[in-house]
Amino acid sequence: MHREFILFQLLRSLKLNLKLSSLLLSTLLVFLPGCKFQPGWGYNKGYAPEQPIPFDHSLHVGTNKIQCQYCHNQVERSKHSNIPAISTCMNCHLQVATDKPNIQKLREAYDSGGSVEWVRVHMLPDFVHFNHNAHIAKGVNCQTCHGAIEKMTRVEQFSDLSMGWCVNCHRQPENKAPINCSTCHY
Amino acid sequence: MSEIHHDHDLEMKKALRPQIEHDTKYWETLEQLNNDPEFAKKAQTEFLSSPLREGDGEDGFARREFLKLMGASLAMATASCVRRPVQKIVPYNKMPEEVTLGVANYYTSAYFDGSDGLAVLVKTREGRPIKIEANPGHPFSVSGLNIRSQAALLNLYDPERAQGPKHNLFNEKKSNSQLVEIKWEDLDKKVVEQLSKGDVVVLTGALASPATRALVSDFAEGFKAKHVTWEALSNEDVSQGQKASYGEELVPAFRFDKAQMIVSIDADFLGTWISPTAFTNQFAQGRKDIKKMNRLVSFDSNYSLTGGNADIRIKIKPSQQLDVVMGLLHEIIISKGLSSYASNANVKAALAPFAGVAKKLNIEPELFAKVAADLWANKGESLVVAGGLAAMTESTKELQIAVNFLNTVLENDGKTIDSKGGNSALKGSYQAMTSLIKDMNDGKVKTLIIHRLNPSFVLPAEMGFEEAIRKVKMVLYSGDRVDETGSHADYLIPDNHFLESWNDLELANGVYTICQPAIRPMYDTRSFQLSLMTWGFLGKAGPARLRDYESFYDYLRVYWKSDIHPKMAKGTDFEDFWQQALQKGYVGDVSKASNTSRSFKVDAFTAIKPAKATEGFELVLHSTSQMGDGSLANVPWLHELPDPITKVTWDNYVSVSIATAEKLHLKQGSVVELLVGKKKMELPVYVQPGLHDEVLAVSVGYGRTKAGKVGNNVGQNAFALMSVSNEGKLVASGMSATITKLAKSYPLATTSGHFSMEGRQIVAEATLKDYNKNSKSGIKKHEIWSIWSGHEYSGHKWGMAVDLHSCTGCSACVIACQSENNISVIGKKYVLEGRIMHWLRIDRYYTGDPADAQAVFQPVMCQHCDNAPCETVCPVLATVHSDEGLNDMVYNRCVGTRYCANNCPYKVRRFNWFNYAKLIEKPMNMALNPSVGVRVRGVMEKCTFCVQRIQDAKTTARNDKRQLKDGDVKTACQTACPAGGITFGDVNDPNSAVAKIFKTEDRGYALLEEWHAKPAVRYLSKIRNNDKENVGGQNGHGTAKQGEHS
Amino acid sequence: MATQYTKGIAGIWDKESLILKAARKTRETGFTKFEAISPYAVHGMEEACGITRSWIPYVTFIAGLIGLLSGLALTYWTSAVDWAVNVGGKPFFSLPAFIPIIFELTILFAALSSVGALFYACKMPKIDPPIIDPDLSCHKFAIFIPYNDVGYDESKIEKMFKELGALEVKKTEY
Amino acid sequence: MIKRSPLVLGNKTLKDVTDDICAPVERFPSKGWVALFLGAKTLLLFYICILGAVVGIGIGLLGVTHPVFWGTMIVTFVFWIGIGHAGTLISAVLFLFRQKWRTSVARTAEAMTVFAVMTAGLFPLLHTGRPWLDYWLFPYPNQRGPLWVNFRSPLLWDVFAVSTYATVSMVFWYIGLVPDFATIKDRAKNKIRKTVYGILSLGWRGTAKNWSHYEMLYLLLAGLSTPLVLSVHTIVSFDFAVSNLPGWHTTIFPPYFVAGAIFSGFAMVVTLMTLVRIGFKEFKDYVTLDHMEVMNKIIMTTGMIVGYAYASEFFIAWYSGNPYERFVFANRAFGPYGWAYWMMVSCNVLSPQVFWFKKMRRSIPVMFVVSIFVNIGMWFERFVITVTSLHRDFLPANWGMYQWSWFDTGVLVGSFGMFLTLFLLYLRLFPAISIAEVKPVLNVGYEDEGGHH
Repeated sequence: MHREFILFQLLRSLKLNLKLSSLLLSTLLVFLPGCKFQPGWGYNKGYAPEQPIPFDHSLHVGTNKIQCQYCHNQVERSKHSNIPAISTCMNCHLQVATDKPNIQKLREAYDSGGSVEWVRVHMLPDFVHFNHNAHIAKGVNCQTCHGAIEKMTRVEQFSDLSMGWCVNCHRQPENKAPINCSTCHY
Repeated sequence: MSEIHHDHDLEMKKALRPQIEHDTKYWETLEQLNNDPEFAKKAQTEFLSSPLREGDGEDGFARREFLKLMGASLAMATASCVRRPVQKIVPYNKMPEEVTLGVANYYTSAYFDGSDGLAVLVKTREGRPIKIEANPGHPFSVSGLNIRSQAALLNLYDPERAQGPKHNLFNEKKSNSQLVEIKWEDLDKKVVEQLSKGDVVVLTGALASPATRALVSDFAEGFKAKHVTWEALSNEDVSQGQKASYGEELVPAFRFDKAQMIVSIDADFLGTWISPTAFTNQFAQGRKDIKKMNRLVSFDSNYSLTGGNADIRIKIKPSQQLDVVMGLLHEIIISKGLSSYASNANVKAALAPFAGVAKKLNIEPELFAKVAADLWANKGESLVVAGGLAAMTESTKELQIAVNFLNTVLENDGKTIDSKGGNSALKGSYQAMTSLIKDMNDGKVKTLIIHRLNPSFVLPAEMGFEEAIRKVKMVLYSGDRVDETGSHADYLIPDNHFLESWNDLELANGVYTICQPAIRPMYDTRSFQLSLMTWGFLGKAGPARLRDYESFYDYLRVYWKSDIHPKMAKGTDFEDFWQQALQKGYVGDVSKASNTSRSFKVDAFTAIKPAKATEGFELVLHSTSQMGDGSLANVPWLHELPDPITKVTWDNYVSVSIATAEKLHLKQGSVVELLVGKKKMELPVYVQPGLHDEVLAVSVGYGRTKAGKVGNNVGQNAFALMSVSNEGKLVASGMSATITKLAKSYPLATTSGHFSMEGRQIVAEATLKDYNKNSKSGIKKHEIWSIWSGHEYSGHKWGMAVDLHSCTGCSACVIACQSENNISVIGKKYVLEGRIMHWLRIDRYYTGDPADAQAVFQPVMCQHCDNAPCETVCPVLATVHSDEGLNDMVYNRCVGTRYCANNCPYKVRRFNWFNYAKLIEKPMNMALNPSVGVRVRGVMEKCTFCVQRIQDAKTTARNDKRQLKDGDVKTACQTACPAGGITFGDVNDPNSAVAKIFKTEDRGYALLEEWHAKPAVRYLSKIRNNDKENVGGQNGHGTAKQGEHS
Repeated sequence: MATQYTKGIAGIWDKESLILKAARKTRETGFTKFEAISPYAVHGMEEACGITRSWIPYVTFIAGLIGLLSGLALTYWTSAVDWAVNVGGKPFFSLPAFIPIIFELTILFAALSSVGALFYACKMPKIDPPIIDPDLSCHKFAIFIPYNDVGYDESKIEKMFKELGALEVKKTEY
Repeated sequence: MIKRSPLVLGNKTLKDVTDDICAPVERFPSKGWVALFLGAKTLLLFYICILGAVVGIGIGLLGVTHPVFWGTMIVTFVFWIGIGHAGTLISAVLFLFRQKWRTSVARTAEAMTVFAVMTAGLFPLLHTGRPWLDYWLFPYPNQRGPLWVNFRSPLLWDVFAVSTYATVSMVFWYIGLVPDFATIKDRAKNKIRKTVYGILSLGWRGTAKNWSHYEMLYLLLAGLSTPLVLSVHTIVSFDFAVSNLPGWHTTIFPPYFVAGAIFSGFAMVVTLMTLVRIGFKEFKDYVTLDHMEVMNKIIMTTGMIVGYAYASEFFIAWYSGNPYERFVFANRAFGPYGWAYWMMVSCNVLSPQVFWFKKMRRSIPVMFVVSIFVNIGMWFERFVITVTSLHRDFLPANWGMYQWSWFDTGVLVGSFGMFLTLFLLYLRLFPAISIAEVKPVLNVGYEDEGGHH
């Protein structure tokens, strides 16, 4: 009797172990090859941090139909898409909506010669050299990578910005894009 | 009360000052902002070319730090967010017009180190200079750069630069040092007070800036000051020789490009003498057309870069320099009876004792006669030069007179020597320094203003500078740190870096170059010029233009308007002229016309007496192209750059010949005691092939004690070995010396393990005679076949050609590469372990008899092999081939197995054994190129053919809506090469320069071709113009022996 | 759990020659489900018990084949199909270079599958199954006849075992 | 028919065999064992510290440098992998050749294999610049495209070969252990022991059907291990042979490496067996002087094969006419690392020659000393191959030296700590001689039939 009890215990623990280990294994199989092998910088699809001034793209782009390049004006010339200078905001907001507290905050920064500390949404590690200019020149829409910015009240990361995501677009024959390592890594 | 009054006065004065119209495109406003205290305060929060933040004021430069803003350095505020590190982006308040994030701006400027000058472009990214580039097309420095002009970038970011004015609270005897900070206002007040007491001396180096020269003379006029010019590495011997020979005290322009036959007696014109960069360019031009190439004969007492590149190098010792020139004259005038002087009895009498010089000097008489005959045969197209530290012997004046006479005999004066075209700035004088010291000792100097000179370091003890300077009431030091001399100064007046100030330079007579600032002064510094102007203003002294402007920029423009514009472009609009000058970086041209020859004072020549023959060792001091006079000793790039000849880093040493080493049982790294007169110095030994057996050569510029963390106590200060002769002349060479072996050793960090090519075809070399017979001479071709056709490259296919015939080994490319590609400096310990990081290295081999070794140089970078052996063995695909023929190295994929490096036949791969990037001290990180990743520990790195430049060029072409064309992509090494030895481009473009070389150049060969890695680099064989045949070709290096079966 | 094991009767011997004889006799008597237990692989036991040749080699062969094919597929697909990269100017499908991988995968699959097959065949692993006598893994031998075998008769079997020189005969569970 | 000398001395019964072999597992450890174990464990801790420093600070702590990018770690890796060959060879190849004498040494040789492979396997993982990214060497699906691995790289072959070898040899060893674990379980008096060994024995009961499958599997595994063991060192030799470095790029490497591996492996078996015989007196009857003599014969034979390979390399270098190749070999013998070369030759080729004499072959002290020499020599062989080929290759301007540091010594010595710790634990916890395999050959040499044949 006693022995059977031990046996039973053993078997139970074995079953438990099996369950646990199969759980562990499936976790490994499902998640490890995916995102969790990477350090925390990437794959933050859906990241939408709160900004110091709740700039509303849906209002500016969606409703008011301001062109992207009006503010991100260097994107055609440079590999970087610049965050507009405060003076760009002030082009309109010296007149428009001057009574709103956030605009007043902006105005304050402008007048004092300061700036706004935006929280960065899209971030690539420094060993990736993404070139906005090249993609714009090829006729890639902003929305292709950044999603329906015109509908976002708060900007969120639309694509996972993983290497696979880049490469899967680059390797489509119709895109005629290079997939050399040195296209991005140098 | 008086202060308030003073301030008020200042304000009033400012209001009354004439307004200068400023154009907005360039940088002039910055200087202005900087110099106006109120403006400067505002500028704390608004710097034109970089985004600023409030509260960053205390961190003087961090705000300009691109990396922080663009997220490259990941200065992360991790906060509580587990998901990802939060980064903040801070946009500009107002976007400066000229700044596009991620796109570099170039500003024209120029560099002058007291002797060598060249026009440069300063590459800036987001408002910080990241690289010094060549300004091609400049009439004087046609292309390329030298080592130190590029390294000066790091000097800008030197963490140990003086960051504000300082006052030294001296005791009575000025023997202590107690530095305190001081406000500019207080300093200026004290200074002006003292200046008004008279007896002012301004001690500067060679001033190549015409505006500064004018300003100093305005100042001198205002304060009755004396201007003394001195340089550690002066060209006084040349100008004094010219004075004695022709009556004109000047340094003429030497035209190596016009010379077919060049004889150099210890004048290292390719490395250190006068303008080595421009000379290298000229010299290479004279060799480009191989059939008509020039010939360089070098009589070398140190193994100099010029000697290494000579077609015929003849080793001598310093005391024989005069003998060589007189011997050549004897050959021409007496033995052959040539020239109009052959009938001059006095000349003959003076030459008589020099019969049989060749034998005496142990030179093959036929060879010596041939040199003389060649000189005569190329009459008017030959050039004889002598000079430099190695020629600063007791008879240096005689040597110069003899050389001048030889040039006159050869009718070179006015042809290859242009007395009018030289750089009029080269006036540094030891004589002037000697009399200044005397004046100081006599109490005739009350105020001494020193601008960027370091006499305390350079001058030997017997000149008594250290004692003399203590007798000066007030010493003002306008330098960039409290160095050896600065520590004797009452006030340290930190000078701007040349990249922080406006300036102009006259590099050759009639060629004016403008230096634009590329960054606002990083610290509370003030340019030397502005200091003089401020004192002029406050002291109410000097002409109006000294007092009336609030920045040197204004002075400069006024000067150009009044002095240069009328001369260069009379009748045009000054603004247009100014704009053009800014854009091109220069105005004017070097004189191309031949001058008339000057009449030679034969008396000076006939007075020459033969020197006594000497026995035993003679000391040769020489400067090196990396260290120069030691003023940039705190720049790590310079220390880590292997010496072009010896390949030693981080040290100086005493070079001895192989026979001497054997005789005294010395090995590389044995420590000896060098005894010169009464001076002793312990130095490690370097065994130098091809050195004269009675020569001990030591380089100067090392052994700084107050340069900073990097430069302090690296090597020994060999300047201290200079001595003052009985006639009161300073002698740097030819002193008799002895060495004693000590029971110590001191490892020298060399980067080249082996002298010999071991009979392998590495540097293919042929003589001109061989080449004329067969243009493929010296190259062993291999039959190569493959069982597979290989991949096709349909688009671009990048390739490079390196002309070993042009390469002088000057190493400018190495520094260019280091600067462009963020290559780590690792320090002596690790270099000693063989871990130097340079992507581009210059291999130096010796050929021929070791006692008379000839050097060859070969720049080796990644060869971007089509069948790259490194790629095959990488397990993780971290190095693979791009469809443009590049051997891509993906740092972030690399796990560091190092198998690739093992399998690379060229060993061009470098490994990050430790986290070297962490050694970069702030603000040095600002010199990093943001287009190139900084490598972490444990990854392999190597030359990428400057892929970032390829990508940038593509972006530019795309923005211009055009195809990429030949010349759009220039690698860093290519732009830096003063000899134009590197060609880069698309091999698939049939019209590109590089494709033509690949297809048609007979001298082309691939390194280790038989290994069938199919490199994308072609080397072009070196041709030596030395009358020999079948040497260096099939037999000489045994190239035929190898590879036949492989 | 207990139901896994069957009741039956077992005889114990201490000589290799006796157990062989006993096994042969048991088989000749007509038992088919009996087990002969020995501390080591006794030569001739298979023949004595009428055990056919093990089927594991077939598993090995097929698993090896699968390993070979999957090695080939893995190398071909990743190097030449999914992302063909120019490595050292070599063909995308560099078969000679892939052979070591294919070979190793063949061996790995074959070996591990064979072990798996043994586990299946021997119904291993088992947690502490009942044993007839602890000395059976040392120096004794046994034959166990389960109750459900054809012609199972405890007394007859006991008698037969005694005649065959069994040291001990006991009813047990196995 | 030749009269065979007995494989097991002392006319043992089956019970004696079980008692003898289980004794070290069941009794309290001797003082000698404890002392050795503590020593080895200290060495292991030291090893962990050294490796921690190397991983934490940088691989540059070792002497690896430009141009000698591989050094102690790879040298010692090949050394241990080589040692790891004898076990599988004895258990698999000799099994296929029906060499009955193998039974008493096979288990320990296999254990040695497993531990040597474990010790070795750590090196390629840790010698990378960024060991925490080693998993990139496995072709797993990922979000980089997916970006696969380079199957053309010998290092990747290594990954597959070494991991397959480690797996299969461990399985092989374990399968052999299963019946013996059952024996220990059945003898156990203590509940914990019974449970632990019970789990380890996987419920083995030794029925005839099981034995039938078991023997078949053993044969299959032996059959699979034999090409595997040959392939592993072949592939390890490919790390060198597939490169294009003179001195590495040699077709003789696979057989030369395999022979060298057997050579060093047997030397290590002899070293360990002499020690085991001293430590566990009861094993003297199982591991007899005959066994040792046979192994010494193999050592001498393989030593001469290795010597032949050395000579042949030189001949081919000369005969090829390839100047780089010629230079490397001349440099090997007469260059700055000539001392290492001559150390290798004298240890590997000359010292085993004493085994021409039967007296020497059967002398425990002599064979112990020779086996140590062979181990030293074989380490130097790998050092010579790795370092002297790299330190002077194509472009003389790149020539350099290996920068041996204290960390190199630490890594080398420390690896013995790891190996010995594991081995000593094995001696205490596992039946060091295969009980189930010895029993059928008990009679060899005692009866006229020579066992059952």
